[in-house]
Parts: sequence; structure tokens; C-alpha cells
Amino acid sequence: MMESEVSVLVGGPAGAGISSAGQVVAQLLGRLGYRVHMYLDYPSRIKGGHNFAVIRGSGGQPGAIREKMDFLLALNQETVGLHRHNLAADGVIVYDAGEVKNTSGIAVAIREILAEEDAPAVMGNSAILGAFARAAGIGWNLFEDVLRLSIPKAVALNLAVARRAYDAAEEHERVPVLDRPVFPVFSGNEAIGIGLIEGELANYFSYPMSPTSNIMHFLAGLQEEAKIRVFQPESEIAVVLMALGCAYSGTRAAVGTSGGGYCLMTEAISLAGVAELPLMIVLGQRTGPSTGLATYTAQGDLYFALNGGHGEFPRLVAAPGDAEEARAWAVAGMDLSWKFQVPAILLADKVVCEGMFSLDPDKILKRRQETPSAESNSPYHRYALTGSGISPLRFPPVKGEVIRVNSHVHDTDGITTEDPELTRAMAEKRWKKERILEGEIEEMDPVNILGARESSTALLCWGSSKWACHEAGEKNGLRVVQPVVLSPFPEKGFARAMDGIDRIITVETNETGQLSRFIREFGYHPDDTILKYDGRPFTVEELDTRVKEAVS
Amino acid sequence: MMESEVSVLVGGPAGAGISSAGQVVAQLLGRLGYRVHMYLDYPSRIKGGHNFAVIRGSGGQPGAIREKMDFLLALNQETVGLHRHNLAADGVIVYDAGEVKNTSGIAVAIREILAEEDAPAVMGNSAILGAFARAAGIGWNLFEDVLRLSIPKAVALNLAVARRAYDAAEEHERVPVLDRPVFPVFSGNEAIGIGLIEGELANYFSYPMSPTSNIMHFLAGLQEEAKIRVFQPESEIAVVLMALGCAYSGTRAAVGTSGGGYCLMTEAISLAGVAELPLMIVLGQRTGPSTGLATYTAQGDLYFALNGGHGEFPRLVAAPGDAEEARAWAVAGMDLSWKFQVPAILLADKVVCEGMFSLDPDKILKRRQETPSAESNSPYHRYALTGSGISPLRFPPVKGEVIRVNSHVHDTDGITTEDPELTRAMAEKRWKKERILEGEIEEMDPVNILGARESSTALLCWGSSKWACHEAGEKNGLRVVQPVVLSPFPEKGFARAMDGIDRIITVETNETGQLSRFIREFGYHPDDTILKYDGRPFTVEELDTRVKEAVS
Amino acid sequence: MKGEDLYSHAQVTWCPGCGNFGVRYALREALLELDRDGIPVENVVIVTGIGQHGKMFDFMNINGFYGLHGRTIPIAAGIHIANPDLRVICIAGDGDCYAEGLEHLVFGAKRNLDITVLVHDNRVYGLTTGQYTPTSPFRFRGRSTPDGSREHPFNPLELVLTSGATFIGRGYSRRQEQLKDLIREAVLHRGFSFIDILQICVTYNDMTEYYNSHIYDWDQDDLGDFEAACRKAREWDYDTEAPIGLGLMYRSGKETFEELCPVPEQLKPGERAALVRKIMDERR
Amino acid sequence: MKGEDLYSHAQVTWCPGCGNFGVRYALREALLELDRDGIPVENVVIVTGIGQHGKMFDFMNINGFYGLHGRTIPIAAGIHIANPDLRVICIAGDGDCYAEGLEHLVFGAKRNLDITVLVHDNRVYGLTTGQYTPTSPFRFRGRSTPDGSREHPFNPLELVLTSGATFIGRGYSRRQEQLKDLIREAVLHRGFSFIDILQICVTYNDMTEYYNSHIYDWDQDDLGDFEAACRKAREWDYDTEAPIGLGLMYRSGKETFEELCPVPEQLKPGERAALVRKIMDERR
Ligand SMILES: Cc1ncc(C[n+]2csc(CCOP(=O)(O)OP(=O)(O)O)c2C)c(N)n1
Ligand SMILES: Cc1ncc(C[n+]2csc(CCOP(=O)(O)OP(=O)(O)O)c2C)c(N)n1
Ligand code: SF4
Ligand code: SF4
Ligand SMILES: [Mg+2]
Ligand SMILES: [Mg+2]
Repeated sequence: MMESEVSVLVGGPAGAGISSAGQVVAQLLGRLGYRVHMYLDYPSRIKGGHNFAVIRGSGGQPGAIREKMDFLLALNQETVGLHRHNLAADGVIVYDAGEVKNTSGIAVAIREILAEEDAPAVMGNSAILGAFARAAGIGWNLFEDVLRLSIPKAVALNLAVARRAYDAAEEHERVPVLDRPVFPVFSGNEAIGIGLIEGELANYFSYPMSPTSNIMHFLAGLQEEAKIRVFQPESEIAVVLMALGCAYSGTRAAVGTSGGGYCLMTEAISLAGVAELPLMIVLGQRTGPSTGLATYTAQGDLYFALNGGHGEFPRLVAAPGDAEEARAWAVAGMDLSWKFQVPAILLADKVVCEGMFSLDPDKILKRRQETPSAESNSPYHRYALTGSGISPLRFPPVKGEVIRVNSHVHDTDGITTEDPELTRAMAEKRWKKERILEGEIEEMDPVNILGARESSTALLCWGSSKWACHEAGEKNGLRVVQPVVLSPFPEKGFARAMDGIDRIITVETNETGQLSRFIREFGYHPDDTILKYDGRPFTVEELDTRVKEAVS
Repeated sequence: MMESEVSVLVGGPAGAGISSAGQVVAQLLGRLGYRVHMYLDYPSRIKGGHNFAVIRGSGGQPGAIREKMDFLLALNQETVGLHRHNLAADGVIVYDAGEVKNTSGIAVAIREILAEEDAPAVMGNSAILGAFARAAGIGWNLFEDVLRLSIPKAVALNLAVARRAYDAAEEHERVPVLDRPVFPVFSGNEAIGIGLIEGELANYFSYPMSPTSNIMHFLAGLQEEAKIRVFQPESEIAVVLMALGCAYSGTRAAVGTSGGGYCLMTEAISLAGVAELPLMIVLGQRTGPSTGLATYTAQGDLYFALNGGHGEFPRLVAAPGDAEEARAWAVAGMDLSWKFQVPAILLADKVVCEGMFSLDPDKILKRRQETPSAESNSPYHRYALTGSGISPLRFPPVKGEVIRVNSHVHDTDGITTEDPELTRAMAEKRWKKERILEGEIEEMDPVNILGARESSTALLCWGSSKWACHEAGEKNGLRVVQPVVLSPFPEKGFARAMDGIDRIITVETNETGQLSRFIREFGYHPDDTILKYDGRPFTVEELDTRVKEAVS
Repeated sequence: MKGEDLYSHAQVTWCPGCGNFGVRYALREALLELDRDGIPVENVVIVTGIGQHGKMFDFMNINGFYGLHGRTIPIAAGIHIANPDLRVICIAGDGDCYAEGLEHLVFGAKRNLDITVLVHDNRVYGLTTGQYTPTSPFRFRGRSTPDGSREHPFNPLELVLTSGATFIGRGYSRRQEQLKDLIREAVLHRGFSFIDILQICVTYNDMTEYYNSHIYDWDQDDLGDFEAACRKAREWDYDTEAPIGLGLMYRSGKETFEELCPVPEQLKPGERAALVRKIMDERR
Repeated sequence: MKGEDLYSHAQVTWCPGCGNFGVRYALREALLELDRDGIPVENVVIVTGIGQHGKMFDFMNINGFYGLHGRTIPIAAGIHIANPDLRVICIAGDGDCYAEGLEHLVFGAKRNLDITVLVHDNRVYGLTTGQYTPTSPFRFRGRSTPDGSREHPFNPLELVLTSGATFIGRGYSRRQEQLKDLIREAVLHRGFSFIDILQICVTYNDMTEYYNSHIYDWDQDDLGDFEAACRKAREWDYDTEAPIGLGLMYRSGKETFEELCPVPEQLKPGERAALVRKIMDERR
């Protein structure tokens, strides 16, 4: 085991609870003081096949996985077959003795344990977890505590199964406890859900689609407590238009989807643009084009996020690189979208959405609330041409006032016009808002600097490549620059982050180097591009190798 | 009247046949040897209000209108009120004496003429045309000939009405006959329709939307003769998917829409991308965002055309600047889309679509037919990994072969895969095709050089700004560079066209300077940007002034 | 309040003689009556599609959302779900609501959303200059079908009845009094109210004479009888010659979507912070 | 040809016990019979949606178009309009065809498109892990509705009947012989053929016992009787307890869309050039 580093892989068929098992491991490592990241790899099927989760704990924040595992938890033969080469020299395989043949390590007699406890097959994962806890030298009490929290149903039986396996296994190598505050571990989707709630969500609309369906599931489970409503309409078109209806009525809504659903939303995004309606969209990218690889990742929709919808209008696009950022920008997206009456897109991807991350509960951006406009409100003009471009928002019913929003070019009252002067004036009003929005963004740390800050070579990345880049940057002495906000592009913050840089290498999981092309608009010309487009994120080692090739 | 230049404005209420009247004028000027352009300005209503058409004849090709009119044909008071300042010093107003008050010029007693001929009110435009013909010194025979061709119904009565007005009017100034071959005059939409037919269209699908509805209307009228089918399904989603169904069956289809409909098509564009299905989309831009100004123009969707649809895949995007180019690239779009099995977008706008232009019937690009692949066809692999990236196309039924197209990542037989190597290989296959497509494009004159070629300052434009730029370029000694193809971007052709340029001024009818941003990706950094975003195209004089400001 | 107050200052751009004038008048009169009956006009929101019908947005002086072609219903749903005190009326077109956005109509009815949908069924795409729609008669000659369309119309009343609507009627733009009553009742009805309005398009599809000679008023005795409603709905299929019933066709009571999903009172900032803290603490 | 030939080599990734196995078997047997009866398998194309049902594309060894979620019908329409010799079968899901793309179902029926639509109606979104669909029973507890859904299902048979379908049946994934016959007849039928297949989803919505105890076979005497079809369709509303009829429910003859829009033989290159010349000449 490396210092302050532990990696665990859990593998088994779909339906065997690999994701839950992974989450328990993640939670366990979290409780030991590690910062945790989990990557889940699964094909688009419900039962059978091969799923695996890689959980990495580290003293620093891990947001990418390593290739070498200290523990390989195998519920099926494939896990060993496919991942044996991932086992670290001093690593150990903990395996289901009934399923996995020809291997050495810690055998768990799952079949027998389940039979003795009269437990169903799906509890096999509790057995393997018990064995792992013992192998990793984790005390029973802590383990029990975590298992209780993670497994809501049939707790006693799961614990009994786990205990048998725990007792039967031997310790392999104790995972050292780190003396650091314990951070909670969340998936990006959960973190987004939390952020939306903090951003005063009232209604969440969604049509199921990987990798964002779990935002809906998470929020649906919180409806009572959070006093929100979650509704799944007939299509993404209905989803987004219901959200716009809510905005008109004055309550905050958000929606979540992936590329295919986003396509169907673009017409409404354009409507939000001209009608100046707040709209919050979580766009979780996956491998495209089209249905592509439904459960794998990509950063293929940057330009589409920036340009989806016809005509031109300001929008907020923020691409978080982990759950903490996802939460922070979910809140900010809600607030800014309302304050500036623009669509906001939280551009995540499968790794951020479905991956798990430790997060600092206190790391949250300063709220950007609506500032009540000083300008006169009566008679009410929905599209009053104010100095800021932001018109005061009011919602029906208002006695004596008529409140109109309009998809056509309109006058200050929202009535349709075809007048060229008004057409120009309304366009300029919208871009005025954008300049002010950009100003606020610049105050919100919209560009991260990571890696070796002093370097004059930049690894430039966005979204989920953040942490792999950070590690490659630290290792190779390169500065890492990650714009979190892509629109309006924080040119000043970016310039500051790029200060002194004479060589740029971009890192993206896409085919055409979208960020690399995009920053040319702002006068930055990357020298090299490291791309990956097979649906999988960069591992730490892989990116390190690619970066070394690039800088050599 | 300027030499080899004549401008005519016809104005009246919607429903009075202003567009037809304008077309007759355009046709007349065409027969006199002029190259013609007509711009039609109308609000989104069927009857009443104010419509006007400006027809310009010129010795060179006009693709933009001038501000000064030699003839102002007024069927209502607004025409005079709104456009009197557009009358040239030596121009004349030809007006409906019953409708227009307080003006001087050639009064036409339309009401009386119609009464005497017992003709319906809508034939008022024939009367004003007759008076115009006489005022412009156009012989009756030529006029009768043109009117017969243009007005399909009640020819005799229209002619009788026109004749009365012709006889009652006096000659104002003879429009000189130019000694040049007579070119036919078409709207861009008609030219596109012709190009699609030449490109072997079998089925045209569309859902009505300005400014491309007239492609559907034009083709619908030609169904019998051209042996095509035109069908209007329930929505743009159905439209585009029916076209993809046809592609799978092996017959060519095309669709037409504007921004709002294009939004709904993006999901299918992405499908065409990964499934490698040919698809031809005519995207006629209008003023956005959203419903915007439904009958006015803009160049606001360049980035959306380039990036609509999730994930990354090659596509052809060509933006014609007039009807001749629209026809040529409609044919090329059909051919290239089939040859390369990629979506093709013909990116026009209201000015190109609904404007009229003289065109040279013989100006057509060399056909780019499918070249039958030399590679073996049996057993058939729909996605065979060939050297060119282009897989041989076959269509069901083929005895003994199974033909599969798939929206997921797939193997060479089209069967779904989640394999990382295949994912990468298929992506690379698609980009291989793009490189070859780019090579072909480079041979097709994809970048126009106009204006003063020797200049080291470039006016850079695309689409409908072409001819206004050309004139401003000639007048101010500036080179005009107009990339017709935007994707794959013809870098070589563009570099040649920009050779020796040390200053770049972009000209676009949009808010954010999309071309100006786009070419930065290729290392060109515009110094100035001339934008217009009020729904109206640049007039010759207006652009001239703006260019002078920019270069001064 | 006077009728004139409900018209805006915007210039009306419908063709002279257009049936939309009649619909506008009926809507205005219905709103005046509703206002008198305790539904103040500021509580009413119209959501319009794109088409000639949609221009109602500009010509009325009431709250409005001028939306997208085909999408009035999901917008209205969002408005109403967020604030059930509002009375939301969709002003839709036949192209709009029966073609582009048909699915929303079925789902609105299925959910028994508590909104009102008025379809200006001129049986043609008016604003885009005269193409056939899902209710145009077979062989309709429009600009996309110069030789006649190849589709028989569907019957919107039958469709919404099947889908679960609880208030269904048919109006006619030249029967403004009846239409006014229908609209008023529709707004008052708790549940999905649907009125197909035979709206004359003088320019592209002038059916005035045909309608005038075929219409009659449905009797109103058996409004809750589903079978009777089926019979009424099927009497005329929008295609073949038959008497055309007008008025309310069906009315029934059923829990609305909004009743099933009541609006929770939002958390106060402190409560929200406490909830987030709790969620965080459960994960460490 | 053997049955095995119609299965592909791709690994089947449905859950053990999934009803899709039964549907696949029935489809295969129907295709074999059709092949024997003179409809060679290479003339068949399946168009699949996205969902568990859509995987049929991979698991069958026949021509296929793996399309988008909800869009089988317009794709199938395009395929068949372009080449009416092909027999096009949509393999759709209930989320797919009744939610995302419902409008296409109504229009397919309305036009009487000569295609076959099989809906794998497991009454749940299978592939996205168990959310409610338009045919899930009221109060269905799925991942988006942990407290039960707030919508009553609609009745797909009634909906397509109203919309104009000319061949309507209901199958059950555990009645493979009957389902095979239904599929074969559906493909042979000239016009819009629709089969709602009660497909067991063992993982998210296992209705096996319920179905087994409620199903019976419809009598087949009055297949052309619209009223009888209405009654049959309404007997069970997918929500409340009632007997569940299986088999063919309705069949009638009506001109198909394809018959109304015959495929013209394409122009030869010379003819095309001549036409363009003519168009050009008329304008100068
Ligand atoms: C997505 C989209 N497609 C097409 C259009 C163009 N469009 C505007 S109005 C209209 C037809 C309107 O017909 P209908 O709904 O019947 O309204 P009417 O004008 O007859 O009242 C269409 C197709 C649009 N605005 N948006
Ligand atoms: C536009 C779009 N939205 C959402 C999805 C995600 N998605 C994939 S399968 C599926 C549900 C499938 O349910 P159903 O159609 O009933 O098929 P089943 O899996 O039950 O057979 C969804 C919503 C998608 N692929 N495309
Ligand atoms: S075209 Fe028809 S619907 Fe439109 S305003 Fe004119 S009469 Fe009315
Ligand atoms: S989830 Fe349901 S529908 Fe999907 S494969 Fe499993 S049993 Fe079949
Ligand atoms: Mg209409
Ligand atoms: Mg399903």
C-alpha cells in the first residue's frame, strides 16, 4: 500500500449490488479519514454481465482512479479475469469461493454463509464486504456503523452475513487511519440534488436518462422532507416547458437530462433566452453520438451546451469537476439563473454524476441572491429597459398589472413587435445582462488553479478531467488550469490563471478537443491535445504517461 | 437612374399580392438583361398591414438592395409614408389614386379600372404593374409575356386590367435594355428545390416554417413532373426521422426547417452521425431567439448548425450567399451526404430563401457521386473499417445479408458494443471520412474571393451578406472573402483566399459575430466586426458607411 | 371592468372576417363574467401557441405566456402546478395542438390537469399560409398538398374523451354566446377542460356555409354519460357529411393532478440549512 | 431456415426470466412461418426504440434500425414509404411509444401506415431501472415515485382504436403461441397493425401472477365490429381489477397511406436534366 493511498475494486454481475458495495467501501474509507473517489463501470443491463466499482482513498482529494488495487473484491470470475493485472504487488484478492476458481487470496464461502443465515443471494455483497473489512483491518464497530447507514433494508440479516464473513477472514494489511476530519461521501448526482435544494428548488422535472436519473431518484426520496415536488412527465419537451411554466409563476424549478434529452430541450432554452425566464438544466454527458454508450462517459457536449437553441442569448454554463463543485454550482446556477433571468446549464458527465466524492460540507459559494431592483415597479413592465439590462420580476396575480412573457421579439410590456429599433434594443438589453453576469462570475473563483502553480506549462482541462490532471500536474511539475465556468467565459480569471504560461496542453475525454478549440476564441493556442474517447475516464497512471509523452 | 442600375419598390397591404408584383418586376428586369435581386419585407400576418418588395436590377450581380428607388409603386398610403425618403431624386411614385393621398407622380385609377373590367380587388397589383411598365418604357409585348408566365390564373382579365393602366400612364424614364444574356430569376427556396431534384431527391419531408416553407410548396407543385413525393408529417421530429428511414431504405430524402424545427431535429442529426446515415437538412435562419421575428432575417445559427446534436461527428455545413450557390450546394449536399454518409446542412437565411436572384443555369458544381467501393461486399459489414472510413452502402432486402444501422456504438456489423477499443475505432473511422470529405471540398471552390482581390484588408462574411460585402469591397478597395463551406472547414482554400491579408473586418447579421469567433479556431483574428441584428439585411449604402467607419 | 379593458392596444392583425375575432369576443365576455363571479382577471393566465390563434396573447390585456408552437399544455401545467390559484387557459391551434404537440393533449387529459384548453380549430395552418392539419378533411388542397392531402382527419373530441378529459365541448366562432358559456364553464370546471372551436379561417378554409347548414345544439341531459359522449363525439368525424353538434358534450368529476400533488409550503431558509446539515451528517 | 438462424451471436443481456425472451421467441417463430409463406426474412426490417425491448435489435439476426427512444414509427414510416416491399416491424416499449413518442403512434394509426407495431408493455421503464410509465397502475412505486405515482394509466388499445388503427391485438409474453399468431397476422395485415404485449418485467414489475389469473381469450367472431372492439378495449383499463382479454381485438380494411402515396419510379438522369432545363426556361 502506498502512503495515504488505498484502492479497492469490487466486481460482480449486474444486480449483485456492486454499486452499493462500492459505496460502503467508500463510506468506510471516508470514516478512516480518507478523501474518497469511486468510479463505477457498468454496461447497460440490469442483471448479469460484469459491473465493477473502483474506490480510492487518499490523503489528498482523489477524483480519478489508479490502476493498481490493494484489494480486489471478486463476486464473479470476470473480476479476477479482467482485473487480476490491476492487483498491486502487495494487494490481495477477496473472493467468493463458490464463484471464483483458480485464484489465491482470501476466499469467502458466500454460498455457505448465505445458506446458514438463510439469506438471499443479493446479500453476497455484505459477505464480501465483511471479509474486506477484516482484511483491511477495519474494526467491526466502525464497519457495522457504516453498513447500518448504507443498507436500509434487512439490516440485522445483512449484519449477520457480514459478521460471519468478517470472522472467517484474516487481516491482510491494515488500512491506516488518517488523522483528518471526516467528510461525507456523495455521488455528484446527490451533491447536485443537495445544491438544487439549497438553491430553493420547488419542482424538479425529469425524464429518466443516464447519467442524471439518480438526481430524480434522490430528490424523489426527499420530497416530504425538503418540501419539493418531483415529477416525471411524458418527455423532455414537457419536462423543460413545465419548468418554464413554474418560472413564470415565480417558483424555482430544475431539470436533468443527458444529450438526447437536451436535444429536445433546445427549443425551450431558446425560449428562455428571449423570454428571459430562469431555467436550470443539469446536462450529464455520456458517450455519444446518439445513444452511444449509455452508461459511459465523455466530454463531448461542450459546444452543444454553449450553443444549443437557435438565435443568440446569454446563458450560464458551468462544468464542475467533482461533487463539491457540482453542489456549489448547482446553488449558484439556481441563484444566477433567477437573478439574471437566463438559462443555466450545469454541464457534468457520467464520472461526476455517478462517481462518488468526499466533499467539504462548508465549501459553498457565497449566495448570489436576487437583488430587488431599485427601479420603479408600477406600472409594471416585464421587459423594462433598465441600466443593468435586468428587468424586475413579478409574478401573477398582481392586481392591476398584466404580466406577459413572449417568445417573439417584444416591447417592454411583452407585446410582440417587429420593429427594428426594439429588436436591437432588446438584444442589447440581453447582452448587457451578460456583461454584469460575467462580472459576478469573476468574483466567484470561476477558474481553478491546481497542480504545480509555478510552472509555465499548463495542463488545461474542464469538468471531470480535473483531478487526473491535478495529479499529473503535481507529478510532472505542470500547472493545471480548469475553467469551471465556460459561459460567460471568465476572461479575466482565466488570464490570471494563465499568467506566465508559455505552453498549453489540453486534456479532454472527447474526440475533437472542444475546450482546446474554444479557448482559441479568446486568443489561447494550445500546443498539444491529450484526448481519450473510449467512454472511460483517464486513470492517474494513464494520464501521467500521456502527459510525459507530450512534454518530452 | 444610375448606369445599369434600377431599383423598384412595390408596397401595399398583406394579401394584395406584393410578392407576386415584385416577382413580375424582377422577371421584367431580368428580361431586359439585368441581373436581379429582390428583397421581400413583410410582417407575420396574412392580410392588411404593410408589405413591400424591393427589386434591384444591375449590370453586375446584385444580392443586396440599395436605398434609393427609381420607381416607388404604392398600393397603400404607408408605402409613400414609409418609403418616400427612399425615392431617388429623379425617381417617380406610381400609386393607387384611390388609396394614396397627397403625393405626386403617376396616379393609377385602380378602383375605376377594376370596376370597369369587373375585376376583383386583388388584381390591383396588375394595374400598378401595367402603369409601372409604361413608366419604365417597357414595351407592352414583353410585359404581356412576363405577366402571362407569372400569373397563372385569370390571365385575360389580369391582362385587361394591366393594359388599361398601361395605356393610361405615361413614360417616366426608360429603363435601358442591357445587352446581356437573360438569366432566369428564382427565389433561393426555388433554387434549393431545383438543386434537391438534381441531387436525386425522392422524398421531401417538411413541417411548415418560415423561411423554408416555400421549398415544400414549390416541390409539392412539381411532384408529378419530378416524380418525387412531398409529405408534411406531424412534427419536425417525424420529418427528420422519416428522412432517415428513407436513407436506410436507399432512397434520397431531404428536409427543410428553421431554428425552432432544427432544435427538434438535433437528436436525429446525432443519430445520423453515429449510424452514418445520409441526411440533408435545409436550415433557413430567421431572427431569433425562439419565435423571434418570424419573417425577418438573421445569421444567428452558425454555431448551432455546426454543433447541434450531442456527441461529436463529421457533418457538412454549407452557407450559400445567393440562389445560384444555394442550388449548387443543394446538389452537392445531397451527393456528399450520400457519399460520406454524413448529415449535410444547407445553412441559408430569410434573405437567401425568400429573396429572388438571377442565376446562371450552367453554374453548377461537378457532381460528387458515390464511388462504388472497391472493397469486398460479401459477407456484408455495414460498418466495415475501410481505409477511407467510408463503408459500402447496401440496402434491404439483400438475400443472405443482414443490414443493421445502430444509434449505439456498434461493431462492423452494426451490433451494439461497449468495448473501448471498438468505441475508439469507430470514432476514428468517422473522422477519417471527414478528412477525405474535406479534401473533396477543397476541390469545390469552397471559399469565394470577391471585391477588390488585391487588397490586404479583408471583409470576411458568410451567407447572405455576400453581395453587400462585394459591393462595399469594390467601392472601398477591400478584398471580400466568403467561406461557403463552414464544415469541414476548408482551411487550405481559406488560407489561399486570405493570403496577404493583414487586416480582417467581419460582416454578419448577428449579435455575437459568430464567424468572427469561429475563424479564431483556425488562427485568424479579426480586427473589427460589423454586426447588424434588427432582422433586416445590410443595404449597399448602409454597409458602405459602416465599412468606411471601420477602415477610417 | 369593461370589455374594452380586456383588449390590448396592439393592432389586431387577423384578416377581416377571421373567426378569431369571435373567439376573442367570447373569451372576453367569459372573463368578464368570471370576474364578476369572483375569479379576478389578474388570476387568469393565457398560454398561447404559435399561429394565428397565438396572437390572442397580444390582443388581450391579461396575463400571458406566448410560448412555442405545440407546447401550450406543458407550459400551462407548469404554471398551474406552481400556483394552483391561477386559472390557466391554453389558446392553441389545430396545427399546434393536434400535430406538433399532440402528446401533451393526451397527457393533459390523462392527468386531468386542472386547466382549460381552447383549440382554434380552423382546420388549417393559418399563419404559415394554408397547409393541411390533422383535422383538415381528406383531400384538402393546401400549399403542401396541391393535389389533395392523403390523410383522413382524426376526431379530436373522441381522442380527448378516450384520453381522460373531464370536460369536453365544441364551439363555433360564429356562436359567440354559446362559446362564451362554454369557456366560462370550462374555466370553472375542476379538471381538464377541452373545447374544440370550429373557427372560421376566411382566407384558407372558409367553412362558414358548411357549418351554418350542419350545426345543431347537443342536448345537455346526459353530460355525465360516457357512452352517450362517445356517440356524440362520433356523430361527425370531421371528414364525412354529418350533423355537427355544438355545446358541452361531456362532463365528469375526477381527482385532478393538482389535488394529487398538492403544493408543499416551501422550507424556510433555516429549515433548509438544517435539512442539508442532516443529509451531510448521515453520510459521515 | 432454422429458428436458430434468426438469433444473432450477441450475448443476451436481459434478466433471467424476462418476458422479452418469450416475445423474441414468438417473433422468431412468426418470421419463420412468414418466410415459409413467401415473405422472405430479408424483406423484414425491425425498427427498435431504446429500452430493454430495443435490445431485440442485437439479439435477432434480421435487418434492423436501432433508432431513438420513442421514435420507431416515423423511422418505420420512412423505410416503408421508400420501399413498400419491405415489411417493417416496430419493436417499441411502453415508455418509448406511449410516453416519449406517443404522437407518432396516433399518427401512424391515423394514416393507416402499413407497418406493424409491437409494444413490449412491461408497464415500467426497464432499462432506466424502474420508473412508472403511461401504463403503470395508479400509485405505482418506482424510483421516481417512491410514494406511488399520481397518474392513472391510459388504455393503449382504446387510444389506437380511436386513432384509426385497422389491426389491434393484445398479447402476453407467456402466451407465445398466441403471440406468434398475432405477430404473423399483424405483418400480413395491410394497414396499421398494433399489438400491446403484456411483457413481464421480473425485476421491476412482475405481474405474472396477476396476469395469469386474469387473462382469457377474446372471441374472434366480431373482429370487424367497431362497437364490439370498443367494449373489448374498455373491459380492462390497465388500472382497476378486470378480466384481461388476449388475442386479436379488431381488424378492418381501409386504404393505407402507402396506397394513397404510391412510389413514383424515379426520373432517369436525362429526364431530370430536361426537367431542370424546362423549369429554368420558364423563368426567362
Ligand atoms: C417548432 C415549430 N415549427 C414550425 C413553426 C412554424 N409555425 C408557425 S405557426 C404554424 C402553423 C400554425 O397553425 P395552427 O396551429 O393551426 O394555427 P393557426 O395559424 O391556424 O391559428 C407553424 C407551423 C414554429 N413556429 N415552430
Ligand atoms: C430522448 C431520450 N430520453 C431518455 C432516454 C433514456 N432511456 C433509455 S431507455 C428508457 C426507458 C425505456 O423504457 P421503455 O420504453 O418502457 O422500455 P423497456 O426498457 O421497459 O423495455 C429511457 C427513458 C433516451 N435514450 N432518450
Ligand atoms: S389566415 Fe385565416 S386564421 Fe389567419 S387571420 Fe386570416 S382568416 Fe384568420
Ligand atoms: S429489467 Fe425487466 S424488462 Fe429489463 S431485462 Fe430485466 S426483466 Fe426484462
Ligand atoms: Mg389552425
Ligand atoms: Mg417498458
